Amino acid sequence: MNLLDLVIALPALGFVLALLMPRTQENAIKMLALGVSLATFVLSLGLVNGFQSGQTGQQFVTDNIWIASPEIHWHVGIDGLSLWLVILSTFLTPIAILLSWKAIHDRAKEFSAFVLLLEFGLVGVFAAWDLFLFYVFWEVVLVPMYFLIGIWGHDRRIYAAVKFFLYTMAGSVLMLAGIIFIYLRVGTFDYVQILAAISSGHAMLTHTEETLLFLAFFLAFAIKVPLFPLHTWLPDAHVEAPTAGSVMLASVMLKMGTYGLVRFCLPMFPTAARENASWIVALAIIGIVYGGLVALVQPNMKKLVAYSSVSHLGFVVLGIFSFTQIGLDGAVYQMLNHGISTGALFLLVGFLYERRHSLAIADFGGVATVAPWLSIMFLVTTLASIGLPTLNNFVGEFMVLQGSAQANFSWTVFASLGVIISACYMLWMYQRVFFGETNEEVKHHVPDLSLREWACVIPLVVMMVWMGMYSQSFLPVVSEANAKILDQSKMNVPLRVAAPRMTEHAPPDLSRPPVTAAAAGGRADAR
Amino acid sequence: MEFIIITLIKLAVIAFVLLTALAYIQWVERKVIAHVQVRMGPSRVGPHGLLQPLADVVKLITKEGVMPPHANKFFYLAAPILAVFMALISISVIPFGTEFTVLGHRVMMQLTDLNVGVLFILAVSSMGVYGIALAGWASNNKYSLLGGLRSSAQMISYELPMSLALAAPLLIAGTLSLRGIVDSQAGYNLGFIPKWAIFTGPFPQIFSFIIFMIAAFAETNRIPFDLPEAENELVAGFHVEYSSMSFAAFFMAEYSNMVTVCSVATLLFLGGWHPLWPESMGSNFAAPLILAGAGAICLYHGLNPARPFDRFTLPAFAVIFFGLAGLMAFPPLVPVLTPLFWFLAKLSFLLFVFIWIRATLPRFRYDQLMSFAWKFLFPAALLNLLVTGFLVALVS
Amino acid sequence: MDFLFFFLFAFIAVACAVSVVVQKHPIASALSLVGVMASIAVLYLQLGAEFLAMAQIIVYAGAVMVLFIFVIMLLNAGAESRAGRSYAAQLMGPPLLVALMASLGFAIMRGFPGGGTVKFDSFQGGTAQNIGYALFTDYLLPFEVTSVLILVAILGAIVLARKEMD
Amino acid sequence: MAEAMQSINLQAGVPISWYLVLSAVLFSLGVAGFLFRKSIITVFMCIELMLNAVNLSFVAFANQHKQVSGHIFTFFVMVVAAAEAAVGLAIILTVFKNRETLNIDEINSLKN
Amino acid sequence: MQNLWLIPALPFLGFLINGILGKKLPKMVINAVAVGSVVLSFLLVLNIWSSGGDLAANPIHQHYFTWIQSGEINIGWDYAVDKLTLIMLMVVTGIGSLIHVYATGYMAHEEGYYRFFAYLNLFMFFMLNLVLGGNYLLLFVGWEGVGLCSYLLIGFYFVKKSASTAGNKAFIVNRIGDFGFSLAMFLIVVNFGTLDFTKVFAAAPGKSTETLTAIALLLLLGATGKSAQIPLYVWLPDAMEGPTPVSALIHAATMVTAGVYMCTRSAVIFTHAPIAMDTVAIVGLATAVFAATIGLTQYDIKKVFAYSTVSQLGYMFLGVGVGAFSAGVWHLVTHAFFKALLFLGAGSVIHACHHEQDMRHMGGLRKYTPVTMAVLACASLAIAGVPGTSGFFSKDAILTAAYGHAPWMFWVGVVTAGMTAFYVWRAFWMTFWGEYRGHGHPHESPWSMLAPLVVLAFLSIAGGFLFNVPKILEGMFPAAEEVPGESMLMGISIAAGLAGIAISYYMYVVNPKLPQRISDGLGGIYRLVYDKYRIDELYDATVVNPVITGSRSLLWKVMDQGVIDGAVNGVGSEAQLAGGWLKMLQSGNIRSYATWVVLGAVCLLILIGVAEGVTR
Repeated sequence: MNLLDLVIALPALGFVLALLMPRTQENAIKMLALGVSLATFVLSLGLVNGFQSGQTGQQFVTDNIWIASPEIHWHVGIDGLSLWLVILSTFLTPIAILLSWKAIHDRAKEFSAFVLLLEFGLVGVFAAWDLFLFYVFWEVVLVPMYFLIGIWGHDRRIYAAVKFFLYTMAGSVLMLAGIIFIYLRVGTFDYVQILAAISSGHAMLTHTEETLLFLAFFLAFAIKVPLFPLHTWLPDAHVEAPTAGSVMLASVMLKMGTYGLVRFCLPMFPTAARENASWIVALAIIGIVYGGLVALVQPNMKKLVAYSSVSHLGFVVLGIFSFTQIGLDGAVYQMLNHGISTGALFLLVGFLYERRHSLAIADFGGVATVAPWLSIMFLVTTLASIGLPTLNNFVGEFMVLQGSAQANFSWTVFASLGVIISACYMLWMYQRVFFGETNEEVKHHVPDLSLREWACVIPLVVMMVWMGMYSQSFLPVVSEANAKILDQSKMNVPLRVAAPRMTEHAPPDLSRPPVTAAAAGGRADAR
Repeated sequence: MEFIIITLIKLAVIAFVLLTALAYIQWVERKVIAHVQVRMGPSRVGPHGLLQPLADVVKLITKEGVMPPHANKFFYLAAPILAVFMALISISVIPFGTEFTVLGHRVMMQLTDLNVGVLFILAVSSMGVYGIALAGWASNNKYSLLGGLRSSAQMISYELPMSLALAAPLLIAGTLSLRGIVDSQAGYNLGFIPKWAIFTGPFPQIFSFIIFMIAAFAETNRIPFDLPEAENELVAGFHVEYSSMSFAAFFMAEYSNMVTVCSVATLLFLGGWHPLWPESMGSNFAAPLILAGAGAICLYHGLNPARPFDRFTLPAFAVIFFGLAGLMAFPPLVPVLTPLFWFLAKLSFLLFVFIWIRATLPRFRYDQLMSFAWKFLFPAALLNLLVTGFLVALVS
Repeated sequence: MDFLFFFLFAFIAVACAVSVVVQKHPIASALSLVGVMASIAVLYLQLGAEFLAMAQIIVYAGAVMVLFIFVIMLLNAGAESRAGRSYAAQLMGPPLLVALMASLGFAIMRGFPGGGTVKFDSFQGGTAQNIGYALFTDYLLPFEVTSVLILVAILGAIVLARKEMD
Repeated sequence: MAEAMQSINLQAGVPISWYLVLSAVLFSLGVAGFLFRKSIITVFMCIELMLNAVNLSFVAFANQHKQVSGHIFTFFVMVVAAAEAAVGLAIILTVFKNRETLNIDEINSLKN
Repeated sequence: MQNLWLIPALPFLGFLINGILGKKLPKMVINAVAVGSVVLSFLLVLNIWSSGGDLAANPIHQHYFTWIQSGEINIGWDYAVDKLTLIMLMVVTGIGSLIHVYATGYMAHEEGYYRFFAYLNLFMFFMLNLVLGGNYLLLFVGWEGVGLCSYLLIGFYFVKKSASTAGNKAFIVNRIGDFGFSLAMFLIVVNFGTLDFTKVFAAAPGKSTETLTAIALLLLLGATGKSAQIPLYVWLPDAMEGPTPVSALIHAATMVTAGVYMCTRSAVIFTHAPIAMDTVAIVGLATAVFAATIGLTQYDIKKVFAYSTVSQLGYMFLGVGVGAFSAGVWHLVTHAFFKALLFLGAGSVIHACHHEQDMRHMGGLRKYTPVTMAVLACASLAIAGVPGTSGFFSKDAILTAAYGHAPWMFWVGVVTAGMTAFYVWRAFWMTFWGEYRGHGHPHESPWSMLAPLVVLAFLSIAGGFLFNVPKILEGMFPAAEEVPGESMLMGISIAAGLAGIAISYYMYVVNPKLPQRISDGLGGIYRLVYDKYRIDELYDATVVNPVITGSRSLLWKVMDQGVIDGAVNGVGSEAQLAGGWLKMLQSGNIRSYATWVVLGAVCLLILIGVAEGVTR
């Protein structure tokens, strides 16, 4: 029961407590939720504090048997990769709760509960080192978000929620299949052991098998990211979701996909990853440009930001599949950046919505005159998300593009177009919303930031500047983890054609004659 | 082969005895109740109405059987047969006495000794309900239908306490064969207290005996539990539509059920044919003495009669009694007849209790009946079983 | 002897079973079912399962079927009505039944060509002691579980009955 | 059945497979009842019939393997059947109260 | 040992103070903070200048912290100062402080006074960053930052749609340039593994020409964006939407010259990529001519100066392109002087005419605003390259170098010089001579505005002598080869300048009807030029609209909602359809269910049987 367990357990506890509270005590519940999430955040800071940089592999490990047979472990731990993502989740949850303080009144109890559950799931996902556990958390995350969208969303919420759910389910089921296959082959769900087995070739994955597994995992993650052709759930989900939902969805949940790519797809299926990198990168770049162009013409702010997320996450995927240290670092860093900046964007858009009760860009105009601070904060966020130097996104994008340039310069050329386009759509939206003549509704219904809203925004802005100016306080641990992953994924598993040694990795039921690469395909009829 | 022959002979004997007995039990019942109510009871047909049962039988046989309209003929006719059949069949496993040897053949006073005899009896008695239920249903009459429903519900309900109560002594006896159970109750504590289930064991089964008896009353639809045939509510319950032989069949079934349960009680709780005190204390002379005493009483009353014809009848009875006493005292027959005597003594005592209670107690109300079964009897039996089992486990 | 026994009661069983199916009136079916059970109980005896035989009578014939009859009487269920039909059942039923019998017979004949043979008292293991022993040693957990099951069943029955009472 | 027929000698006793065949026949009859009868109660009885058939085969197997396990199974089946009967009949009562019919073809709320 | 970080930090501090507290502060404090910070940093620069020592030998280089560090790539936040930087610093801080002073007067009555100065300070910060940056990335930081500030300042009157649009245009066009710049950086990292100037330039000569050319061209793309060269100059004229001091500071003196600075900075790379060099020269020259022609026809005074800026920047690029880096920088400096002066003067004129910018509504101002006239005269002389003025030296240096490189370039340059002289003086005459054609009562500006003008006037006259950039930058760049007959070339250029002045005098003072006739005579061509060759329209038609409409109608509606979403929802509906069919099985009839069950059982049995049969 170390710190990490606490960090995971606390939100769950809060979830239960919130459910136990009487629903009349609305404020008390919100206070509870806020308190719990803040406490979690503080604890997670403890993680940062106690994290020994320099030693690779996970830290704060707990490894207990959770389900005896099939042997599923409660195996949680964090390494440089998960660390910041965990922090990101715990950092954004209180903000999400705080920002919906006024917005959510009906079923406030369930709302708080669900947000906490969401946090629980997210932290779990990033901390899980057992594939099955990972899958469980992965699904756990799905449920509260489904309800957040479906209950507190806008008009077409049901459609959006169902779409979101089905999309993600479709992917994750494939992933489950993949996990089970690996289990059958390796005999464990434990990530480390699986890696060992695969890299040492005990898993005896034939080439086709590896590719298929890779695709199974990749699809699940790609949907979550979302990668270009699979992204249509995102705008709907975002537009319909309540602000808190959008923030959590954009900031953290999308990172589950990219995290999965880094954590699983790369090291576990190195060869497949490298072989498929080309078209994946192509999709990523298409996504970057495409998302930008579509965002350019969105009449709805949230939709615009949603498509911009598609574009930004294209960068992340590009970085991941550039297979370069800096590219990977940049990708991971970009996850965090996107979490902060896009989160802030949704937050501020949410504020605008609370004031004007509309998301249509056309309904705004001249906000800057009536709400200068709001518009300044929005400007800072906008600049961050279009990658202005000294703000966070620039660092990420620069590193990603640098990495891709090292891999293949033409990728960079096309991807960089995204940077131009992002400037176009963001500034254009900013102009249309904040500049120009102030129309009547805006004049009367759009006050400047309240204290609570300041409390929501300031941390994010501070983080933007900090991450933009001094990335050194975040990057090194990430680099270490990524370096490990990279040389994991560098080693090409030689296909075991001769009799492989059956070790404790192999479950007893696998005591069948060793298969040759040729016979691997026809194993079914061989049996 | 000889097994079959012997069985057939036994069958004939038992059937004859039993059927007459049944008829006469009814006579006894009427007599007893009459005397309880300070009446004479049947006294016209034959001396002391002794021939009354025969007269009844003749009457019932010669009467016309009435078939109610819209009745389901098959079941209407099948029901009484089923009832009496089930009632009689359970006698077949009941041992009346020890085994003895005739012409080199070892014969036991029992049709067959199942080693699951108790279960068999339970099973058959549980089947007994069909007769009544069907009768009630088939005769297409709301009273009888109600009677049938009542009886089925009642019998199912009381079967539980009964079987639980039975289970307790079984725990002590450690066998399911009736004969075995009886054997397990042989002997005496402290030399004179018989090792009957109600007296001995780690936990004297007096409670389960009482529970069993109560349940038995319900199972046999006897007052105070004769709800299925509650005359004043349901006219006559399930057999309101019946007449002549089929009517008689139900009575036979009822009485033979009484016999059955009483003998089961005897066997399980009262030590079967084991005498009340050890032979060393001359229990073998009990039978002759009692019979002789009865003969003496008869002789005395015959000599100064209350009614004119007593002068002729009572001495005849006296002679019979003396004869029986002689039979009992006849040494070669002693080991055979004494146990039989003791068994019959206990049996008839229990039957007398049945009659006695019928003469004494009023009828329950239906809800009382049920709640009594489920809320008191069943838990009590369960508790008793628990305690017994616990103690047995402790002792062994 | 054994053959006689077997055929006698097998015949009764099958006959009763047939009448269970063909009898129009539920009571009739019920009683025929009792017949089936009784004869099966006897076959149990022959197979050396004396305890089961008795249990069969007590539980099935004595309790379950009585319940049935009780309910039939309570609902005063007459011969069933013609209304309603299931094409699936009517069309596919007979061939399916034949196929079922055939395949079952095939499987049995394949699985047990002759198999062992049964004589009366050829198997003594079915006494109450044996079963009790097995129940309270090897099968203790299932036993307890079934007790829970029964408890649940009682509750369920009561609840349902309550519901239809008010 | 053929080779089984040859292997009959009256002293040897009854072949196990005959019991199995018997149980198969009973089972099929139960199925038939299930398929062709319309009264819920009858259908329910047919279920019991099938259970019994299965029990028979259990006991037969127990006899063949000279093990008590089959008996235990049968025992459990009985217990469960009893419970099932209790609940089932209660359900039937409720259904009848609500729908005034015992014809399963008319009880098809699941449709659409 | 100077703390270089103070130089940008001070304006940044000013930005913070003014930006956050400005609303509450009184004007005085704001002025003090804004001007003070810049002046202080100017003093710091001076301090370096004086205590400089030999910067050529040992340039100052200070490392503060590692900014981005991943793998073998390590980018630090470090400032470096060598002579070039120093000159830029002088220009930026010096002119910056002057313009700040000016602005206090000019903006006195504006909304969002504090906001303006906050932005200005922020601009100073980024500009200094750009100049001081010790590696490309830091330069890029400043590069983007100044772009941001220009965006903010152009859109300062954000209520005006044109203003904010112009801001967007500026930023986005710059983004296109930055696209090139960033690509160049990536290439540099890929090839050199670092972005530090010193390391890169040390390693540059070793690299292949193709690589260097690619890098250089990409850098040039960036430069064209920032320094408003063809094809990306379009944003600069619109940028005049901003307040005049902004135009002066950002869009004349400092920011727009960043491109030149960058090219000069990367001289090593350029010199090793001759093709790139020629491209630079041609682009510069083309821009010079092109913009000059447009300048001839404009009436908005600021637009005129804007185009002249473009064309002057073209000159600088020409200089860089022909290898006369120092000349380019020299022209940069002098241009900063006189163009800032021109703008500020124009500002004061506009101020005088109650924010009237159209020259056709001016005229005869010499009576009302003598000082302004005087200073503007100096500026105009300088830009016209009248001997002795600052503009003369730098322009002459460039032209000479151009001649050495390719004579035709020289001739084109001369013509451009003539045109420049013409349109500047045209503006001068139209503004100050003749009768006042405007409304209201023109008045002279306050001294807070005039003082800087005077200073700048002095500089633009004497700047040439004061800062002999080539001498300062001695040895930093390969010296432009000696050209024979330099005096003759000098004469030609002077002549061109004077001719321009003369013609303008004739056309706009002697007989003002002439221009009208000429324009009528030229007709279509004139209108084309007057409409700036309709380049904006061209861009709109070819790039902007297709992108927007395409994205909307094709990508969004068709692709996203039609194809992809359609596919997804299609799958959904298909599934529903299938469910509809399968629903038939769910007849709700227990018996049919049972039938299915039995069917399944039979199939299972048969399967088992088959399996058995197979094995046996």
